[in-house]
Amino acid sequence: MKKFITVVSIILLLSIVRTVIFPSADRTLQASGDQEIEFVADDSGDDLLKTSINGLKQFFKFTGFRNATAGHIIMILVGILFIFLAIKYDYEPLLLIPIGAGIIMGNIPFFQEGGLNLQVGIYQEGSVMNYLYFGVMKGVYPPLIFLGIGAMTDFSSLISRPRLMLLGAAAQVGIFLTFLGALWLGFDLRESGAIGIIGGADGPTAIFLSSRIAEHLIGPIAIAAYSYMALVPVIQPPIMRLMTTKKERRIRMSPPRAVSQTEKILFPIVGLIVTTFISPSSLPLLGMLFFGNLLKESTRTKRLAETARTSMIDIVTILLGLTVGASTQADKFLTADSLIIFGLGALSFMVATAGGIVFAKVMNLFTPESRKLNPLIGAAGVSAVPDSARVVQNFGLKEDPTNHLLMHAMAPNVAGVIGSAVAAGILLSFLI
Amino acid sequence: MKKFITVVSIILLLSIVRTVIFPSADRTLQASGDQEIEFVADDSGDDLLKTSINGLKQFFKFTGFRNATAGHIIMILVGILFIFLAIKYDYEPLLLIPIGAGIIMGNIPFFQEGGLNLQVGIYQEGSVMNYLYFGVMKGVYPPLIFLGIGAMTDFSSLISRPRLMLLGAAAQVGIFLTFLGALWLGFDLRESGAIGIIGGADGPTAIFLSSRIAEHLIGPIAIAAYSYMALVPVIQPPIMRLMTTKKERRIRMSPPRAVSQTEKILFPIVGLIVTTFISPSSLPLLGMLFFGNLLKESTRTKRLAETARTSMIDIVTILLGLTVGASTQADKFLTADSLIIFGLGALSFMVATAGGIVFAKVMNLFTPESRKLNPLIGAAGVSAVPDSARVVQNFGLKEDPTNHLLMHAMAPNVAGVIGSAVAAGILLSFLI
Amino acid sequence: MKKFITVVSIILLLSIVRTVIFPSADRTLQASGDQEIEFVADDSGDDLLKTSINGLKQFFKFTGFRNATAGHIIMILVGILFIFLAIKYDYEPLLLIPIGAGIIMGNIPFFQEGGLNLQVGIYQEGSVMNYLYFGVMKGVYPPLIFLGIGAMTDFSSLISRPRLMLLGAAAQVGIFLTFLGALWLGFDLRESGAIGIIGGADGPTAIFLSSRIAEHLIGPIAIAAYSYMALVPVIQPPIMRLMTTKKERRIRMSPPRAVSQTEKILFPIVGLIVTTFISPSSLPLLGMLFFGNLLKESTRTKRLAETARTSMIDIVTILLGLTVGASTQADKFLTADSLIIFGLGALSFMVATAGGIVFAKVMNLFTPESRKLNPLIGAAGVSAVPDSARVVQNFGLKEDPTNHLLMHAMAPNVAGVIGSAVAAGILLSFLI
Amino acid sequence: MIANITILKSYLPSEAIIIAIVGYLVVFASLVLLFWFFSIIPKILYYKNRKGSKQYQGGRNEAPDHYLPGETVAAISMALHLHLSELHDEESGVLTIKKVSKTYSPWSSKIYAVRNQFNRK
Amino acid sequence: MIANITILKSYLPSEAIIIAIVGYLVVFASLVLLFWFFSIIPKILYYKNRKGSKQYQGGRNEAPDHYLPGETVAAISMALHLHLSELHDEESGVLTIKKVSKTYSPWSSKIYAVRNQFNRK
Amino acid sequence: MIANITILKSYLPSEAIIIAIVGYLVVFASLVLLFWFFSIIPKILYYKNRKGSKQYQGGRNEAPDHYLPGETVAAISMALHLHLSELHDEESGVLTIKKVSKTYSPWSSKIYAVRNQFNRK
Ligand code: NA
Ligand code: NA
Ligand code: NA
Repeated sequence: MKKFITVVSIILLLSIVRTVIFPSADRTLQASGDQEIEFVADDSGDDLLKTSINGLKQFFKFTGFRNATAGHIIMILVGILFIFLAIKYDYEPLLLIPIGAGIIMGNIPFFQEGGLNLQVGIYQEGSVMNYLYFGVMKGVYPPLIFLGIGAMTDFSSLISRPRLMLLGAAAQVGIFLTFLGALWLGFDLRESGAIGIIGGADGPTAIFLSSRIAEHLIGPIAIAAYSYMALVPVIQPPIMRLMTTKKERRIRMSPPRAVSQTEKILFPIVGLIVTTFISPSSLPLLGMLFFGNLLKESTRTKRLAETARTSMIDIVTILLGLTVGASTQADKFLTADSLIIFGLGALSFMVATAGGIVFAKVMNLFTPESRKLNPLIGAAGVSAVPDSARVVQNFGLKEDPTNHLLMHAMAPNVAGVIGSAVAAGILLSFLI
Repeated sequence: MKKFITVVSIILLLSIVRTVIFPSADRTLQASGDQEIEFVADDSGDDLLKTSINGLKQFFKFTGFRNATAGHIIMILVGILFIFLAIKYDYEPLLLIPIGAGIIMGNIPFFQEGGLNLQVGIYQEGSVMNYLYFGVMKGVYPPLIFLGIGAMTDFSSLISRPRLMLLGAAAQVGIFLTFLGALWLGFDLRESGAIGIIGGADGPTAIFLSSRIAEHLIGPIAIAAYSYMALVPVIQPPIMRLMTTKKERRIRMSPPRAVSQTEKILFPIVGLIVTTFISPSSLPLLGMLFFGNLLKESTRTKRLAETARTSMIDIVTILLGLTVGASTQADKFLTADSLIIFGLGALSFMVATAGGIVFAKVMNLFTPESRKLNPLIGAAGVSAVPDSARVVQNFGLKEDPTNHLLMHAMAPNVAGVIGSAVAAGILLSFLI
Repeated sequence: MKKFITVVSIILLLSIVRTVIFPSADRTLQASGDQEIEFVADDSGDDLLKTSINGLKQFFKFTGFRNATAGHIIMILVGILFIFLAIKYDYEPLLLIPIGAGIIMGNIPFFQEGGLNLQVGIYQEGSVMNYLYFGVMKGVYPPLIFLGIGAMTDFSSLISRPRLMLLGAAAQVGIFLTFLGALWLGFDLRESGAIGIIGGADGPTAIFLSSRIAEHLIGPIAIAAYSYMALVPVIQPPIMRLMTTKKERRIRMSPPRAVSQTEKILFPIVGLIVTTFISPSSLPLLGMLFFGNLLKESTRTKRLAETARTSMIDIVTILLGLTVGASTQADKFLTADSLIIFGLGALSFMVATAGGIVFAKVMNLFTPESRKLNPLIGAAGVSAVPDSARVVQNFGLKEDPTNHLLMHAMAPNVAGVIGSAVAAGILLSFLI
Repeated sequence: MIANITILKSYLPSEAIIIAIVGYLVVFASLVLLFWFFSIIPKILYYKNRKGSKQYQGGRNEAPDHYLPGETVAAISMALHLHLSELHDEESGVLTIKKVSKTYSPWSSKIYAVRNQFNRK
Repeated sequence: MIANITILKSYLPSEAIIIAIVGYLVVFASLVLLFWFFSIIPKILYYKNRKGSKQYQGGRNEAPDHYLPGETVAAISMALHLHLSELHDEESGVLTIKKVSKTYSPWSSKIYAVRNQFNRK
Repeated sequence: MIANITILKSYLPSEAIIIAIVGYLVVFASLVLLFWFFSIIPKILYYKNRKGSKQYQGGRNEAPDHYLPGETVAAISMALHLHLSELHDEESGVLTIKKVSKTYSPWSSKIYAVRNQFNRK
């Protein structure tokens, strides 16, 4: 009862306030006069029901039901498919789920006729998605992800047998052949460079390069890169079978040597200086990768490394995946170019796989019997860490259930990350 | 002694440097000549003490003691009150303590006469608070908070008995009646829309909507929303007593059914599509809410969900609370409008509570005896998660110490969040 | 085999696409026509090898090998030295490792002739480092670091014996004498103020002040401040020996009293209001410091305090250290000014140490025998938390292995942080 | 309601009233649609499951075996909740315990300070 | 000091000297004010407590029961501190132990790599 | 490769072909350089160690004592890996276990909801 009195008193008070402070209440009408609510044209009709229906009609104009096109529906289904694949088959769920949700969010249809900016779409200035997309467009998220990757990667497999690095270089042939292929199909030089990097099998690198030289293609390139990275277990095995003999697949490799902490600390410092002296444009990616690794290996900054590889990379992954997904807004994404990019992407993954395997076989020609490489591990040179190393391991086990290639495959696998970042830097310095 | 020599040598070295590099030392005087330090007007007096006193006077001009007004003092006391309530009574401390500290920080008086910008105040360009406030003004923080809320909310209570969702819709009547009330009191259409959303009992939604349609009212609207959310245990019980009979309050509800993981995964996907097709302008809020929930329920992205609901939401909460608090700078905040907004806010919480209860009673008219609702849970439809569900539980226990309503109240409680986000979207599309 | 067919079909499909969608393939040539790739001038020569060599030459122009200067090499060695000191001697590794890595990254030589912007360097618009450096230039990172420091600092040593605060004030004499010294050496007023703050022995404060009044000196000032903070165990002991008698160094201090939780909660609130009323310009630093401490001591917001002192401060520390390091790009950093700043910095640390000790001795003149201070703890007033308190402890133990000064030294140590932030505020209000 | 509206109309622009009515209806519409979907979805899933292997359903939903009457669980949950709300949250509970175990002497807080501050900045 | 200033004055603009003097005084002023507040606050609180229930004070401050002489605690704390500073910080201590337990073979680091990298990106 | 290039040349601008060739060479160059460095570094370190105290090396590298043949370790690591990949990752493994222990009743998920939501915003 006490509260009832409170309610009444508040109302009374407000009424007094109203008459005292705003003697003429028409401030409202004036203020609203210059706003663009037009559905009261038949206010004179004075029929509230009729006007309400007009209001509903006006409202309906804004709904997704009215503004949806076939493109929106297709893309939403694609988003659901991504989420389904990630949950059902565990294909790179940390990426496909944010991207899938982003695709759905980016394809909710909204009213944008006559240039009206409701600040909903990712390409509309002032929208929240647009602010978050900033980190993609300016290439800020990928280096931060590399920082986290550096802080979680153990490079000792590489350090213990440095010649396996070359496999990570060889597989980057996919990048350059795809670059030429894209040119041949009619893309211009910059677009072709960005499309080529799909063959690097490294999402952040692809996003970084395309944000610099072909901003309008970030969406399809990123989606293609991540899709094929998720599909590595489907794409690689047939190529591996085609390119190797049974005998080669059964080659056993000797265990690597121990690596001291001093070497582990030297690796990021030397690696940073060597690779970025050769390709300074790779600095944002490789600098961050090696810096993250230094945080990890220095043993003095464990808390920074821990944060870099947990909350920091998680936050950036969420924002990157979501906005890359949302950048596939149907009217910008569903073009012939996107389809061609997807075709080229598939080819480039195959070429890269083959390139790694062939190079391993070539290296074997110059290697004594005891140190022969199992050419399967060349396939891990595409990067797509760590999926392609896992594919190699499983494929190897099928031939010989006691021959574990996982450890050997990790070396070209991480070298592939460095290789494609160097490649991105070179393309950048030629094409920017 | 060794160090003493070092000191002396450094000084000598610096002296040499000085004469070698700056042959004429008047660089200083020139450089400082164009700076606006005026307290040396009586330098000719040559009395260092006198000039020092002038310097102190000049300094005093900048202190808070000189620039304080009654408004500043009042607001600082309000900030202390917020902190006191949060610590003493545990009223939403995660919000009230940052907001309270923000109020104090935003009301430290500083010198700003003649347009001098010391980059201290939240409304001064270039100040740190101004940069952090950006996320409020552009509506970026609220969606990030919704992401975290999605990643910590379990919607199974809703999924298991979807009809309870309607209670979350009913309680939004507070929004629309407050909208009309604000108009009637003389606010213009956009201001009224932003004030109305206080009735949604959801802080981030209120901030998001006001940042879009009534930026100048963010402060009072946010403070009102959060204050009343903290005061829900005080505001709701009298209304609940007034609107229900003893018999109604004792109604026992049957336990909900089990919910499968598949349904839990489908909920955010279907929820996202359905609600944003109806109201695309709610996308920033609801998209993030359901995306966060998908991260949680997919079971494949636990680490992302974990980060979203811990460090990510914590960081945003700190920045949001602090800057919303600081936005109450006395000269912008202490206006008649703010007082009216507080009055309207109190009313809207009461109306919303009543709306939820009445609708539950209406639903009971069409429900068989065995599935009758306890109308108290309608009060939880205002959102203010989870306080209003707790209020319902405690109130129910007073009537019947064995009747636990908490689980039942969670459903309208989370539905109320969805409902007010939809309402915000509709107001946005009509009023932007 | 199945996959081989896939490859072939994709290629065929792409070929068809090409002829259908781009009937004339010269789109490529046109598009690339306006790009600035000039190494094909002798395309007519038609010798692929020769052109390739030209390409390599062109590429070489971009490498670090071609663009390196002595300055770059020196700075990279300095970066390596920082990392070495941090790892080998554990000198402030959380700062020196990010800064060292940043110095290396900031001094990778890149091509920037003719104003070409490859978006690599920290001073090039659009580069990732430039975006991350924004938080330094605008002074946003330091307050966030203070937030984390507040959330991890226990002020009870100060609360229990408030008179020790005065030692934290006394040591700030280093700031003001360095300010005068810098002026005398020919820097202008603002530059001198920023250089003076090195004597505050507090990295974030130094960066904050210089970002406001001498942006072009952020690099050397920050590096000097952090270097000497790391070298406190080397700089302070000789001064301490010089300024105290054996008898003084053996003074035992009585244990402090217990501090209640209420006092701990009141401290940040009172501290915030008192210090910022005196010096409103210190608000960004001291407001955040005390806000963080309130989050910690309120006992209601443990999760916010936890995030502020772990992931939040870690993320900011990584970004701050890295970009401050990178701001030492050789051509901007290696100047006579930087050298003088380093000289002045060393002096200011010595003066500050002496100032604290002398003031402790002065206080002893007015103190009864039983409450005499050990003047060594005055040295901890420079801040450099907690290293200088540790130095005091170790130095004290050498004189008397049972006399533990650590707890007593913590009080002037944290007071020194407050003192230098106040000093920064005052300089800011006079010099902005 | 209608009466209300008539009174208000003299003061309020009719577009505002329409916004309010349409808005409220649409909020309902969206939650009704969700209600409708989630009334149907379990039926579809259940139908699918019935057609599929019985074991699958069992795997998903072991509830029947360990079923506890809702009232009992509610009581348990309430007890839990009261217990938890006393501690504010799990985390702060842990921290409180730590804190208590540390305040055994006037000096203790400084030990804590030292431990914390040695990691500082 | 005064002599110093006289010497400096020939080189320095007097506003700079005033800034330095005023600045130093104000730094003192702010910490003196804080000192003064926190000399008074415990008296107020103690007065209030003495008037209030004796039990309250007890609850707040169990120190007397478990009181340890400051010297003892200082020694304990120093031991703790030296122990901790050897491990750098708690966390890194834990990680060091983990690392040691992992380097039992030339391959071990790669096991770690695998475990880490399978969560990658 | 040369044949390929000839065919492509009719369609492709020669600068593109050069970019591709130079690019690929440079990627190799950078990894060859790294390879070369890390072939040499262990020799330098080993040389230094041999000249230094024997104990130092022992301290760094206890491997010989606990040496396990690589094959064995690989098998162990694979078992570990398969085990881990089943659980997705350590963390999610933990959470899965928690989840299972919580779904004993139709109500359980809501207990979880309550616990989580009481900390909300
Ligand atoms: Na790669
Ligand atoms: Na609501
Ligand atoms: Na200081």
